[in-house]
Amino acid sequence: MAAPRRAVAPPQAGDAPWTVTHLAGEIDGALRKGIATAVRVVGEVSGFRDRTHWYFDLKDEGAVVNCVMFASAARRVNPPLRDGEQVIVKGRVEFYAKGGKVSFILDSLERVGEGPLDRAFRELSEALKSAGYFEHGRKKPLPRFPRKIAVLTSRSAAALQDVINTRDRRCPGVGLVVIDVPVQGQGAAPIIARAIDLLSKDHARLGIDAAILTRGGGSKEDLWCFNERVVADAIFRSEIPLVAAIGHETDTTIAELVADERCATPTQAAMRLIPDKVELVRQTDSLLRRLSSSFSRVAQIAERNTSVHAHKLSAGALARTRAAQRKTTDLELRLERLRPQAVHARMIARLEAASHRLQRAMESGIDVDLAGTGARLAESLRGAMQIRAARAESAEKHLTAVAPVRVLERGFSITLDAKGTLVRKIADVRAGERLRSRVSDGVIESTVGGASPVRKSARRRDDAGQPGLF
Amino acid sequence: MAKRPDHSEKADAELSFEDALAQVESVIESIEAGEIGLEKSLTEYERGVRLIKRCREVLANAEQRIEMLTKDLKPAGRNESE
Amino acid sequence: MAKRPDHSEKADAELSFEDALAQVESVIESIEAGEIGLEKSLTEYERGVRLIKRCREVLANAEQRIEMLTKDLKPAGRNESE
Amino acid sequence: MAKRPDHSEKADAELSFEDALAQVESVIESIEAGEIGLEKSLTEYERGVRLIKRCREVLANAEQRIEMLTKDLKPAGRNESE
Amino acid sequence: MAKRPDHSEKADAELSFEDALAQVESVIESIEAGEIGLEKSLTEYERGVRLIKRCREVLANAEQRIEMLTKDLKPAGRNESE
Amino acid sequence: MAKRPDHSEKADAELSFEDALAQVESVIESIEAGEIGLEKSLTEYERGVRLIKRCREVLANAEQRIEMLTKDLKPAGRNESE
Amino acid sequence: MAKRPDHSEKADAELSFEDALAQVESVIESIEAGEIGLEKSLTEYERGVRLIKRCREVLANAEQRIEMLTKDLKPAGRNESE
Repeated sequence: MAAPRRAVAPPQAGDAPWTVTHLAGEIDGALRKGIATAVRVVGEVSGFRDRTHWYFDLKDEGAVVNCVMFASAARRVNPPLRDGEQVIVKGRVEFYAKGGKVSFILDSLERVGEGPLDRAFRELSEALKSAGYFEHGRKKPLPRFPRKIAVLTSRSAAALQDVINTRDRRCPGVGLVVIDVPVQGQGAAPIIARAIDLLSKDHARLGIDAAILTRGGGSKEDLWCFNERVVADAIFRSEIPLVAAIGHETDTTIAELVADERCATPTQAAMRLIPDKVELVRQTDSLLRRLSSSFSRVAQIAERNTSVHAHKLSAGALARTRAAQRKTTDLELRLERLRPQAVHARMIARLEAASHRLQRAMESGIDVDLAGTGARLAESLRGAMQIRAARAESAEKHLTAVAPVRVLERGFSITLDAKGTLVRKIADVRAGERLRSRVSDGVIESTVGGASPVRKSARRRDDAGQPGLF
Repeated sequence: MAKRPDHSEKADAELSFEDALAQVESVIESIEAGEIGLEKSLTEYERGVRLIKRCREVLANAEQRIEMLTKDLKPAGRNESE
Repeated sequence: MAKRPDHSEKADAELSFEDALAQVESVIESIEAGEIGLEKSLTEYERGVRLIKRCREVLANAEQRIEMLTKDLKPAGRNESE
Repeated sequence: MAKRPDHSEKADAELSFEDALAQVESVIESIEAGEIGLEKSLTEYERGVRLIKRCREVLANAEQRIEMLTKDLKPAGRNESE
Repeated sequence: MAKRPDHSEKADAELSFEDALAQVESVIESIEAGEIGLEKSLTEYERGVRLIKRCREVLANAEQRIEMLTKDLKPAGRNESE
Repeated sequence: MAKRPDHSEKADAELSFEDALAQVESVIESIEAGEIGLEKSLTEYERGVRLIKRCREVLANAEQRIEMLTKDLKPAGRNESE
Repeated sequence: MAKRPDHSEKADAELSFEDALAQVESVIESIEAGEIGLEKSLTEYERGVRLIKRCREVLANAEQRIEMLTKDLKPAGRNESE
């Protein structure tokens, strides 16, 4: 089968080398021609990986073959493969050029030793799977702290004791409600299903928050009631979260697949549902601490705010009065500075000036030239006197001048003594006295030599008139 | 404010442990947010304390109750006084 | 001016802590702005003091209440001395 | 002129602090303007002094009151020694 | 003429400082004009002197009063030694 | 003629200062006019002298009075030593 | 004729200065007219001389009186030495 290819190839071997792709094509062709299209191979599953498509190795004591089962084929297999399973696979061999590997592509797969129960299991599980019973999306979350947990099991089962022990250890406060159901044998499944239905209906009334469906290990036949459709349907319908732990860890039942959570053992199921009290107390304590610290922070802030406000308030009030005080003092100083002005220096000046002027006015008022007036008065009189004296003098002169002249022309003279007194008698003169005698044309001055009386007749004549003397 | 049981107090008493804890958590958050006043914070604090007490009570409940229910779920034990 | 409770005094006594503090703030502002007379600013100051005292009271009461509540809580937590 | 309380004296005694200060200011201005007579300026000066004294009184009272009220603020705050 | 208080003397005693000063000035003018007799001048002078004395008195009183009032201002102001 | 007080002498004693001075003037004029006799002139002169003496007296009194009054003006002004 | 005091001589002694002087004039005129006899003219002349003497006397007396009166003017005026 390989020879003809080799016959074709050598002539060109010397000049043009094959590409890798070409070689891969050659290998693939050789494989397709050399191995039948559908072979059945038995072996043990190893290194199983579910990557939508399934990848695993099929091995026996002497060899390992790489296997791929595409999703379309893998979907028909239920339950999924597990390492170590003996399987008989049907398929074809291919060379996977990109990976440089030979792969066995599986069309179908059957488990070695699958009896009627296995087939029934596989068929029901395939049906339920396609009905969506196993989907995670529909599974109910488990309560974090269930008040009561229903335990569906046989009251005499060791599994029940495990659950009770776990509850007592973790949180005694969580109540357990045991629902005694048969866990094996003909007719157990409907009872279990009915119990689940009733629980689902009444759990709220009963205060039950979750349920555990459990039993210990046993034969495939013993566990069979948990693979029946009624139970699966009841679990699927149930409104109460349900944890299933049936048989040993390696056993898988339909009930477990439909349940909201699957656990390996009753103890694990109990642990899964019953919180650890110590942990919860710690959590509660920490919440309490957070609570009080959060509040005391609020109170502290409030206190600080109050203090700050109190401080600001008193400071503000103080500043306000200080400002008022400053303003008052300013005004007070201004008012005080006004003080000299208040007595009005201008008024004082005016008053003093008035006082001086008044004095001066009065002084000049009495400054009358009385002396001048007196002098003028005296002068006026002196003038009047002078005029009069002059007039008297001139009158005298005139009088003297008109002394009786014609008499003198007739030879008489008038003799006057030194005093100017007319000499009439000898007694009027004394010897030695100087006389002045007026004659017609002038005055003769003479000295009295002597005087003697005349005769009686002469004296009589004298009496009759002076001329008689001359 | 403190002693008179009000609507929320009653309601709080019926909260599940989980819900109670969640309420405490939200109480803490509302206090920490600082958007409620001091008085309201105090009330909230009080409520938080009450809730925590309730939780503690639940936790402290040491009664290891195990009830039996018959298959048709008629209570078998007369001790389920709930 | 001081001892006779007036309308605002009553109203003030019913203010929440935060509102009271906010009132103090506005009192401070009005005093600092200096647009109210000295007499009025005194009255305002007085009111501010009253409000602050009220705040303090509220705080003291809160503290007392907390202490009381916390005392209630302790015994339960004594064995969880982590 | 001085001892007999007249209308304006009474009215002055009821002036607010600020109005009193304003009056002092106008008194100062009227005296400074020098257009009022000696007697009138004396009366005005006297009034100014009286008003200032009144202001001082008001201030002193205010200060005392503030001090008292401020004391009131302190004691409650003894534990807030931040 | 001098000692007997006449009508105008009484009236003069009630004149304001400014009016008194104005009267003094008119007295001066009438004396300076010289149209009144010596006796009348003297009477006027006497009146002028009396008026000036009155003015002086008023001033002295004013000063004294101001000093007193200013003293009144001081003691209260002793604590504002800014 | 000179020593005997006649009617005009009495009347003269009641003349005002200014009228007396005017009389003196007319005396001077009448004397200067020279139309009255010597004896009359003398009498007039005598009258003039008497009038002047009276004026002197009046002036002296006035001066004395002024001095007194002026003294009155000074002392009160001792502190206004501007 | 000369020594005996006659009626006219006595009357002459009482003449005023002006009348005496007027009499002297008339004496002179009568003498000048020459219509009276020597004796008569001598008598007239004599009378004229007497009258003149009287005039002189009157003048002297007047002067003396004036001097006295003028002295009266001076002493009081000693302080008006302008």
